[in-house]
Amino acid sequence: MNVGAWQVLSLMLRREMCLYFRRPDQLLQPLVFFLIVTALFPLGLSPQLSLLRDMAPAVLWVAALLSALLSLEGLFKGDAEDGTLEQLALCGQPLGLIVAAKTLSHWLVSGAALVIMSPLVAVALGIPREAFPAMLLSLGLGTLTLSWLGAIGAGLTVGLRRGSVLLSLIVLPLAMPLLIFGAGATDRAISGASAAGPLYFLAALCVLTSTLAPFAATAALRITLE
Amino acid sequence: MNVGAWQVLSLMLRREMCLYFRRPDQLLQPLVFFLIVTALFPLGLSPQLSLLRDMAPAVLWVAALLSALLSLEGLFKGDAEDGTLEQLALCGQPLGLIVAAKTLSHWLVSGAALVIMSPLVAVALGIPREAFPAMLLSLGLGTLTLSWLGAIGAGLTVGLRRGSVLLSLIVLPLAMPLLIFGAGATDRAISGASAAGPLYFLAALCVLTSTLAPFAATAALRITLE
Amino acid sequence: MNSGAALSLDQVHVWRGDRHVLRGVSLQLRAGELLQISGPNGTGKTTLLRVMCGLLRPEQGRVSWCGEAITEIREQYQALLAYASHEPALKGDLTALENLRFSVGLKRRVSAGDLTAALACTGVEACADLPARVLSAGQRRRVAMARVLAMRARVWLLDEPFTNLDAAGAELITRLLREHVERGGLGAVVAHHALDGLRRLELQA
Amino acid sequence: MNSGAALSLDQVHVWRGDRHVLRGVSLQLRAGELLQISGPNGTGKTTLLRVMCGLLRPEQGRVSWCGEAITEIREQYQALLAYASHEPALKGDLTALENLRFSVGLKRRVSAGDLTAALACTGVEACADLPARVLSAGQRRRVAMARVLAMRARVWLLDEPFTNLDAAGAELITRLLREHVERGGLGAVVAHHALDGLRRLELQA
Amino acid sequence: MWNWFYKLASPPYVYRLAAVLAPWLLGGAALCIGYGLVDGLVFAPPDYQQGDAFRIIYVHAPSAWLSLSAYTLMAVAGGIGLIWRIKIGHAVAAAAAPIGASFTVLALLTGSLWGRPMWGTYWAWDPRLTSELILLFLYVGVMSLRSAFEDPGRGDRAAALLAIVGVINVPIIHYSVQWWNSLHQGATVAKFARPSMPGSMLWPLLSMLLGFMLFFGGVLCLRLRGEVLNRERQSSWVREVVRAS
Ligand code: HEM
Ligand SMILES: Nc1ncnc2c1ncn2[C@@H]1O[C@H](COP(=O)(O)OP(=O)(O)OP(=O)(O)O)[C@@H](O)[C@H]1O
Ligand SMILES: Nc1ncnc2c1ncn2[C@@H]1O[C@H](COP(=O)(O)OP(=O)(O)OP(=O)(O)O)[C@@H](O)[C@H]1O
Ligand SMILES: [Mg+2]
Ligand SMILES: [Mg+2]
Repeated sequence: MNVGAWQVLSLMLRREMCLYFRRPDQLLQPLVFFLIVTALFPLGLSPQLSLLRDMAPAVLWVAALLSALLSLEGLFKGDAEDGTLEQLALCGQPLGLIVAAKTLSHWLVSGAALVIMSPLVAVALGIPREAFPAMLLSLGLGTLTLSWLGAIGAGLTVGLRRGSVLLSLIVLPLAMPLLIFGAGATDRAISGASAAGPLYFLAALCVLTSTLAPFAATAALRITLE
Repeated sequence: MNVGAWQVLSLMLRREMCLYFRRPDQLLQPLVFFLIVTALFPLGLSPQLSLLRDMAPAVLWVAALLSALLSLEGLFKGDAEDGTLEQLALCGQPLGLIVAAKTLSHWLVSGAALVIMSPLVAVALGIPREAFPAMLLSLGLGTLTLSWLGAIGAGLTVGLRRGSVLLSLIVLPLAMPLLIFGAGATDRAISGASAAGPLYFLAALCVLTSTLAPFAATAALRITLE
Repeated sequence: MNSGAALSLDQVHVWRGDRHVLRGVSLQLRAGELLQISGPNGTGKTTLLRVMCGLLRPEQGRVSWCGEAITEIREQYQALLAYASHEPALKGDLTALENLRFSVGLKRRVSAGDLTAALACTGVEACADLPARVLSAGQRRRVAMARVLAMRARVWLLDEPFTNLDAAGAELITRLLREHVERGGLGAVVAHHALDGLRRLELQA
Repeated sequence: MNSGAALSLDQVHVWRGDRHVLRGVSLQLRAGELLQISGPNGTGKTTLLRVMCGLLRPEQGRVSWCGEAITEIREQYQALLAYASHEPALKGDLTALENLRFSVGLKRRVSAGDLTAALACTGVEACADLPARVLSAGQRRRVAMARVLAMRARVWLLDEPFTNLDAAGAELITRLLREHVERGGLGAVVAHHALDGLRRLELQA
Repeated sequence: MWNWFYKLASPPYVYRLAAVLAPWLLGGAALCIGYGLVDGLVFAPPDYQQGDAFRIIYVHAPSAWLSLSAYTLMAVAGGIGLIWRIKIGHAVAAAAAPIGASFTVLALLTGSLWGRPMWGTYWAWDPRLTSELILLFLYVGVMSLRSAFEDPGRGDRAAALLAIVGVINVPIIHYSVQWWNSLHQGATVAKFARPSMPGSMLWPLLSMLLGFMLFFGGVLCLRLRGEVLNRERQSSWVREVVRAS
């Protein structure tokens, strides 16, 4: 009774979800972080609150990037530390499937959750209702791309002693286009201009990374595992 | 040949420094994070760079708070995971000394390092040279206070499953006054007004926590260790 | 080269840091043959086991399964394999049963009944629904052994499976090893005390 | 209550989750007396040891040193104590020698020579300058034992000190235990195999 | 003296005392709140500036005051439990936390509803409002810290410590309007020498305040009974209580 690719994917997805829900902190961490960063800014700005609305897209996007990035560090780390990553590597299934399942679950609990919660934050930052569709779409595409990029970084750095700094150094340069186009799309939507340009660009980036990154991440993990 | 309080302090400080320098990532993490956050903002803001200078104090302070907070999570965690925290708790020395040494070393590698590096960031954010003394002083006082507050939070949450989120939830409300006064002081210094008011307030907070927090943090650690 | 051998190592060399840990190890294992690896602490037993399961690529030499290098047929070979390392490799937040479900499930389709039976066989069915985090050291080790059992693997590579076990537990492992051999399984076991009826490879310091 | 006893436990009860793990344990230890604690896996040996060193406060009952509750004289009592847990409790990034320096140094002033001597005594002087991370399981255990030695503590509380050790290592530990008793030390050792000349406390499942 | 104190703090005694007190407190609360609502919402004259919008004060101010006093009570009770290891202190703290948090939410909600007509916005990052929000975070932190421990005893002590550390926020909230120039109203009622409010508005407000306090006491008693039963479920007197019922 062999185990097919779909079974592997679904089993791994269930495993990851189970683990995330058993450790509510891992689940909530990105969300709480996102909320906190966005709440801290107005406090720091208190004398010139009028600025808040202009910087809203930047605050929103920086907070989203950072919160996704922070949780990426743990993508393979927990498994590497307790020895279960070795067991996964030895399970006789293509490592690519396992990496893909882990990355997708990461996006579901960090990126997707963040997208769902962003309207709340957007209201607090004074982003107008009309800008929501563009904002949601750009955040969704951006965080998915970031999860894939992060998987490559996390694969390369798991087990390294200088892991987390390296991860930021590897991922952030790759993520800068996301920030520029994402904040750009939101900003245009706020000022009533068409956000289509930056959105198309984000979509293209997302498709590109979703097809290539799984292979790169698997290769990266193989290199560090050996 | 008994071991005196000073020996305990100096031994623990050397231990912590040794550990930080063996793991350059722990050492660099807060700095890199600080740099990245402050560098991301201008990118996100690209269309309206003129805003940058007005929001500089907020960006600087939020980045400083977050980077200190993130590294605080590991204050007792590493030791708890590999069993050395138990050994420290059983060493027959007052736990307060050990907590104080660990917190001070944390501040040296996160807070103090950040203060030293902040002029660089300040220049990039367009903060004028005249505002530097107030900015440096406020950052120094603020990060030290935060390290103490964080030690309480880290002590309360070490070993908990929801540790990291709880830590943010516990520390950030307590740290909000730091942000308000710190960013306030920097802002006043930038606009040429006297920053003495908020600075006095920060200094008072710093003295208050430096005297009370070691006891609270020790009590917290005892509760969770038991 | 012995063509009848299922698993064979040929002049394997491994360096760690500047230590030459494995200095030309060669060995052959046939079906029904379990090898005991022993030797003083730090002589490379764990290293050897990791080479045998393909987690570590030796600097020199070749590891092959039925004549093919295991790096060539990685997935097929590893599907036949059960490795138990020094650590029990359990997720502390999952219960013992869930730990088994998610790791054994990747090797073969398995019912909850099978898994509970494996846990019962190693004497920890009472812990099936406790998170692995709260288990005692010996209980964790028994859950890890239940995982090896439930995988129904042909090749067992066990690193000190007797660690932390009480006397009854040690006997149980001995029995399981014998049964594995009788089923035609093969593999290697690291142990410091002599095990009956096993060929022995003694590593030198 | 026996007034001559240095360390005594009196009707100690501990619950973990809803398991009543220790059900009224009482025992006395005098100078020169080392107690072996044994029993099936998961019966609370580790829990008992943690109660004895004050890491765990029992829900009921009293642990006392020379008649005083250890919670009252925590620091004095713990200064006399050496505890070795299931894990070797080493910092992977520090070398074996540094690990010892920073943990033993908190108990007493100690010279590098003393520490190297302790490492040599447990047979790992060659690893003194390797980071603990790269050591083999048995080498780590030996370093942990060297820490216990170097602390020169009166009370030893050792949790399965024979784990991962080769035959020579096991003999070494037995010798060290005997010497500790001869020096008038006391304490408790968890072990699954019978140790010569030690009073034995058998926990029931 | 101490014996008397310990008897007073013994769980079975508290359990019975709470049962006796609860109906009286809740009854008094119903009377006071009833009078306050009718007089405040129907009979009090509309404010010359704010019209009828000012009537939110009858809910807003009492719930805001209680959010502060409930926190203080929680911290003091937790401190008693932490320092003298009196278990009932922790039970009181655990019972008070959710009630206080609800009052905080109520104060925030009514405040921001009131803010809309007054300041033209539901929310502003003003010192008083921000520090009240921090109070809510603190309540949430204390409650989740307590529940994060698997061992209830440690959870109680950890939560008590955090509550004590957080008490620093209470005076900040109270004096924030004086220390910083704030959007928010300064003290209106507590200026006893010359309350800047006509009596026809003041009396219903005071009555509402008393009513909220009694209500808090009553709910606290009810919750405390539950807490005590849950905490003492192993003990013999609880088994007797259960058998008797
Ligand atoms: C979300 C928004 C608001 C929050 C969080 C809030 C919070 C508070 C708090 C914490 C208190 C109690 C202060 C103390 O006891 O020291 C209070 C009292 C009060 N609030 Fe608000 N408030 C809000 C909005 C408003 C608005 C819009 C008004 C009307 C302009 C208002 C009018 C009052 C008045 C009159 C008192 C009683 C003052 C006294 O006598 O001390 N509040 N509020
Ligand atoms: N980076 C390194 N530098 C020097 N020596 C190293 C390094 N990494 C590993 N070693 C050595 O390689 C050996 C690894 O041995 P291994 O873990 O395989 O031992 P083992 O036979 O399993 O021992 P044990 O019985 O203690 O488990 C050890 O002696 C260790 O000190
Ligand atoms: N939260 C919990 N819920 C239920 N049972 C628990 C919980 N925490 C611990 N236990 C049980 O308490 C016991 C702890 O035992 P302990 O670790 O002291 O065993 P031990 O005698 O040292 O065993 P070993 O020989 O395996 O090391 C185990 O049976 C464990 O399953
Ligand atoms: Mg080994
Ligand atoms: Mg044990």
